[in-house]
Amino acid sequence: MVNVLFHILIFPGFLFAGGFGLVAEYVDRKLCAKLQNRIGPPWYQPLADLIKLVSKQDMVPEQSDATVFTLMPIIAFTATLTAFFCIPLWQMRALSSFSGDLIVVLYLLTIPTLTFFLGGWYSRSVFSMVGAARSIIQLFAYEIPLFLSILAPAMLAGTLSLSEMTVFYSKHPWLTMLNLIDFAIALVALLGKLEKTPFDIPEAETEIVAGSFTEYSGRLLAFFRIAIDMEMVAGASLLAAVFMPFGLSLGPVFGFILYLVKVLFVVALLSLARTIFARLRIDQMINLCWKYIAPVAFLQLIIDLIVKGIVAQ
Amino acid sequence: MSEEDNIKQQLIEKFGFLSDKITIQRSRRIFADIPLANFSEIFDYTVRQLNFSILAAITGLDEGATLGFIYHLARENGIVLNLHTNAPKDKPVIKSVTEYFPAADAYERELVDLLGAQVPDLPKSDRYPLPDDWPANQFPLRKDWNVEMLDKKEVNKNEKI
Amino acid sequence: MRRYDFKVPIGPQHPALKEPECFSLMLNGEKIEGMSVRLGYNHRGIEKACEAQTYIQDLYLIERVCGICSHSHATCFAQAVEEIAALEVPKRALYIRTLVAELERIHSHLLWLGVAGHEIGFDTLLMYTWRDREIVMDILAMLTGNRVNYSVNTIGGVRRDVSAEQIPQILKAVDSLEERTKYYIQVATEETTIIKRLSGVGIVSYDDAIRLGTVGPTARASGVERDIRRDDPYAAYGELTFNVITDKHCDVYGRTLVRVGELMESYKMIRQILANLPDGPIAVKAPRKIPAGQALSRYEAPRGEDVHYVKANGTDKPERVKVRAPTLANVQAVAHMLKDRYLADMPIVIAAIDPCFSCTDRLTSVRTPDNKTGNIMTWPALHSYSIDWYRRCGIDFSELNKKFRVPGN
Amino acid sequence: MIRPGKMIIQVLQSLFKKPATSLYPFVKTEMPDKYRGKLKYYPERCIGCMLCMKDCPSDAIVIKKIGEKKFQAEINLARCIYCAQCVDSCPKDALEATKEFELAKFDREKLKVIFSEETNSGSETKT
Repeated sequence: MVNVLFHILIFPGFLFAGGFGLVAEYVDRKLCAKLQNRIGPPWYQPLADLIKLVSKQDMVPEQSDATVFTLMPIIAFTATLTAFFCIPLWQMRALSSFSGDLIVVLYLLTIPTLTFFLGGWYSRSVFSMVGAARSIIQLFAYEIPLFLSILAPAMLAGTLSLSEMTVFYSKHPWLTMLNLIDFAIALVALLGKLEKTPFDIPEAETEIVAGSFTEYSGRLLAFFRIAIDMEMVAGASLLAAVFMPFGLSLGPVFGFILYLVKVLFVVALLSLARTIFARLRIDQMINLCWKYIAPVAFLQLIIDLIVKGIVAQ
Repeated sequence: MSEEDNIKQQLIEKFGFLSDKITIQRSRRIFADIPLANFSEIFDYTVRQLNFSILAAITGLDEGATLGFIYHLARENGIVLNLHTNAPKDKPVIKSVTEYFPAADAYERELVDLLGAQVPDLPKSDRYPLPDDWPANQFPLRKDWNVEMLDKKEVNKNEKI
Repeated sequence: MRRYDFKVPIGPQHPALKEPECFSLMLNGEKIEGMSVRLGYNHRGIEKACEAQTYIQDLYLIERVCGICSHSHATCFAQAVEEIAALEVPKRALYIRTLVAELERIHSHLLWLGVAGHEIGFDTLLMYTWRDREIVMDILAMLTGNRVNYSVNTIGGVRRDVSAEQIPQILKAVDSLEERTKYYIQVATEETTIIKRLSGVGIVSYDDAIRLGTVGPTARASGVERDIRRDDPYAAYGELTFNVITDKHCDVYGRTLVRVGELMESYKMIRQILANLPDGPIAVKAPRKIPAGQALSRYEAPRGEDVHYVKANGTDKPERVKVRAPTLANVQAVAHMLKDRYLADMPIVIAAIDPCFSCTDRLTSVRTPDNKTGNIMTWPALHSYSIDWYRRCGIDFSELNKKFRVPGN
Repeated sequence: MIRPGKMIIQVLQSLFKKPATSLYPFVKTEMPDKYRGKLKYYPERCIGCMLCMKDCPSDAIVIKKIGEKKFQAEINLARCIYCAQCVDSCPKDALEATKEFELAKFDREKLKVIFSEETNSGSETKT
């Protein structure tokens, strides 16, 4: 019982995931500022923002569906937290590992987007509704490439369990080199999932104010914010587990540091992408995903199939 | 003969009654005073025949008994013809020039809102530039208007501060 | 009007707009089916206020019509008054006016480039251009004292001279700005995501540009070769050689190219001005009472043609001052540009005319010389008013008030 | 060549550059020499011609006669638009624009500054 509480509240639960989420947000913001030749925020800024939001009044719009409106941030938060239990962080095995947990992680990471949609839609504000519609359209665009890019390495490893995948790639480290294209695709899809420039279309500030989050304030917004931060870390951890499965037997201290470095490396790549591109339009984003990225992901799948055949012999 | 003189000559040839109404203030600036009755034909002639293809602005003036309107027409090469006309204050009706310049819409709405001119053939639309709850028959650019008229009648009516 | 699903109010408060105006978009999904524009939120009564003040006072009021093109409006007004008073402005003054005008154009266009970057979600471009804009802002501050409201004009000349030591500093700044501008031209013409967002958006054909009466870079990007600096030369422009930049793209991309092209021309012009800066006085004494007369003054502001009409009646106060700012001519083309486009194009299309709504609406500040009827409330009055308002709503704060005294200041 | 990520080189170079922004309230910036900030008044030079009052676009300055050839100036910093026209209008250089610009106060009344001879030349008393 104590063990379960420890896992939920401290590691890899609320405290670790939330804290690391804030650290990742700080790294993202500070790096972005540095890349843009600014000073950037001090280290406590994400935490200060969160405390400010928590201390503010919750406002529920009169016309909104109050139940859905208040429930959605909590669901988003819970879903991302749950995903942490299934991703191997610094060991070979995740906390809860079973055959097919890869699919579970991918679906758990889809839930926040659905909550953005529902929360925005039931806010009943024009900006929220446009933002909600955009986030669901965007979901259809990036989800297929993301699934394909994660499934190809899984197929090569011949398993749908993340933990077994890392075991496989630890044995065949050279095979990870094969998945570099998939890593790039997964990064692009992750940008779409986290709604960051160039794919921050659902919350494009200059067009629709804040998209789904326009009507959110106070604690509810704080839940969404921390959920997005945690989603960033969870997504980066997933990428680290699938595409960088090395150094997993270094022991708790070095292994943990290596894990942090891997995740922050992915976060740094995301913030670099944020600074060098302009925001695309939603039609351009769909074109990009379906015309270029999805076919390349299929190509990688075929390559992996062929390689698997060779390895099996 | 300079181009400005040429334009003056052409205008006088076509409309004889303008002979002493046109002055050339400096190079590229011609001022003409035209009667309201002949406004349409003179305007049509200057735009269509004399190639004054740019409407720079329309200025409204309060001239005491009359309201004055100056149409600042410009040619591509920088010559500006200022057509001044006026209408009596009790019936300040002018013709819209949006037929020639669709952009004149905003300038004419300014005349309507700020000076109380009447432009019957202006298409219906939101008012510009005054707020929607601006009291009727208050024309801020008229000389007899001042802020007190607005304060006493409209703004302070609901509650005392 | 066609069928629409949403009506999205863009403004009076919206992140895409830096000033309050209202654009109502009728949306069918993401597509814009129709739109209506409501202007006038910034009406401050400047034209009326000008009639109650002397010419010298008006100069500073007119300067505050707009923050970014403050020099444009002040120069345009001063030119009109000087024409009525038949003042011979010294040549050096005209050159300094032109110098500040071109520096202002550089700062305005760099500002625009940054805003355009921000509107398409490219914040790095915003940060970089605004960083480089500081170079020209520093030069303006050095020349005139302040960064935005330069107040360099006076009736009959200018107030601040350019010293010999300042000239090499300006040239150095222009060199570094030119290098940066070349880089931005490269970025704008070679970065895929920028081109994707800008080209084919907000199209106004050559004929439409003329019909809708667009001015400035908006018109020039549609191939309309109009530039007051060349067509109706004022200040020292008659003695400078420069090209009028036009473009055939007719879209936002073309407007970007025109503006960066104009930046390069401005650098050229500043070098010419500084090389040929005449000696002599910088102002002539202007009479307080301006003789009766009227004048129309035109000026190519960074955003397009600025028109001022001044009528004098022989006193020290003008009879009528009329200001036609460039945005008023351009804003009516926005509805045309947005027809059948997407919601996502709205910010950049509105930004592409470089709107300055404080210029466009000029008139409802309640200002009286003795400040008797002004609606300014002091802090205690506002405080007691708010308590009163809540009490009428049935909420009494007096108990709380005893606990938390509002500080005296 | 048209390609995505055109700015990447300069963006990465920025990592090793000094930031262009500054921590303003902690790091002060120097104003240029010609800056038009808060006004300064020299009562001993004033001849009471009131030209500054006449030309002020916002009625921010009031010159009062307080004795034989003695004047005091009341400057309302809230009304002042810092155009420094009064400095130009003054025939005796009794007014000067300083570089001081951080003038915000919580109380409107504190923005009224009175300069007079009793309080030393050019200094101020706050009402």
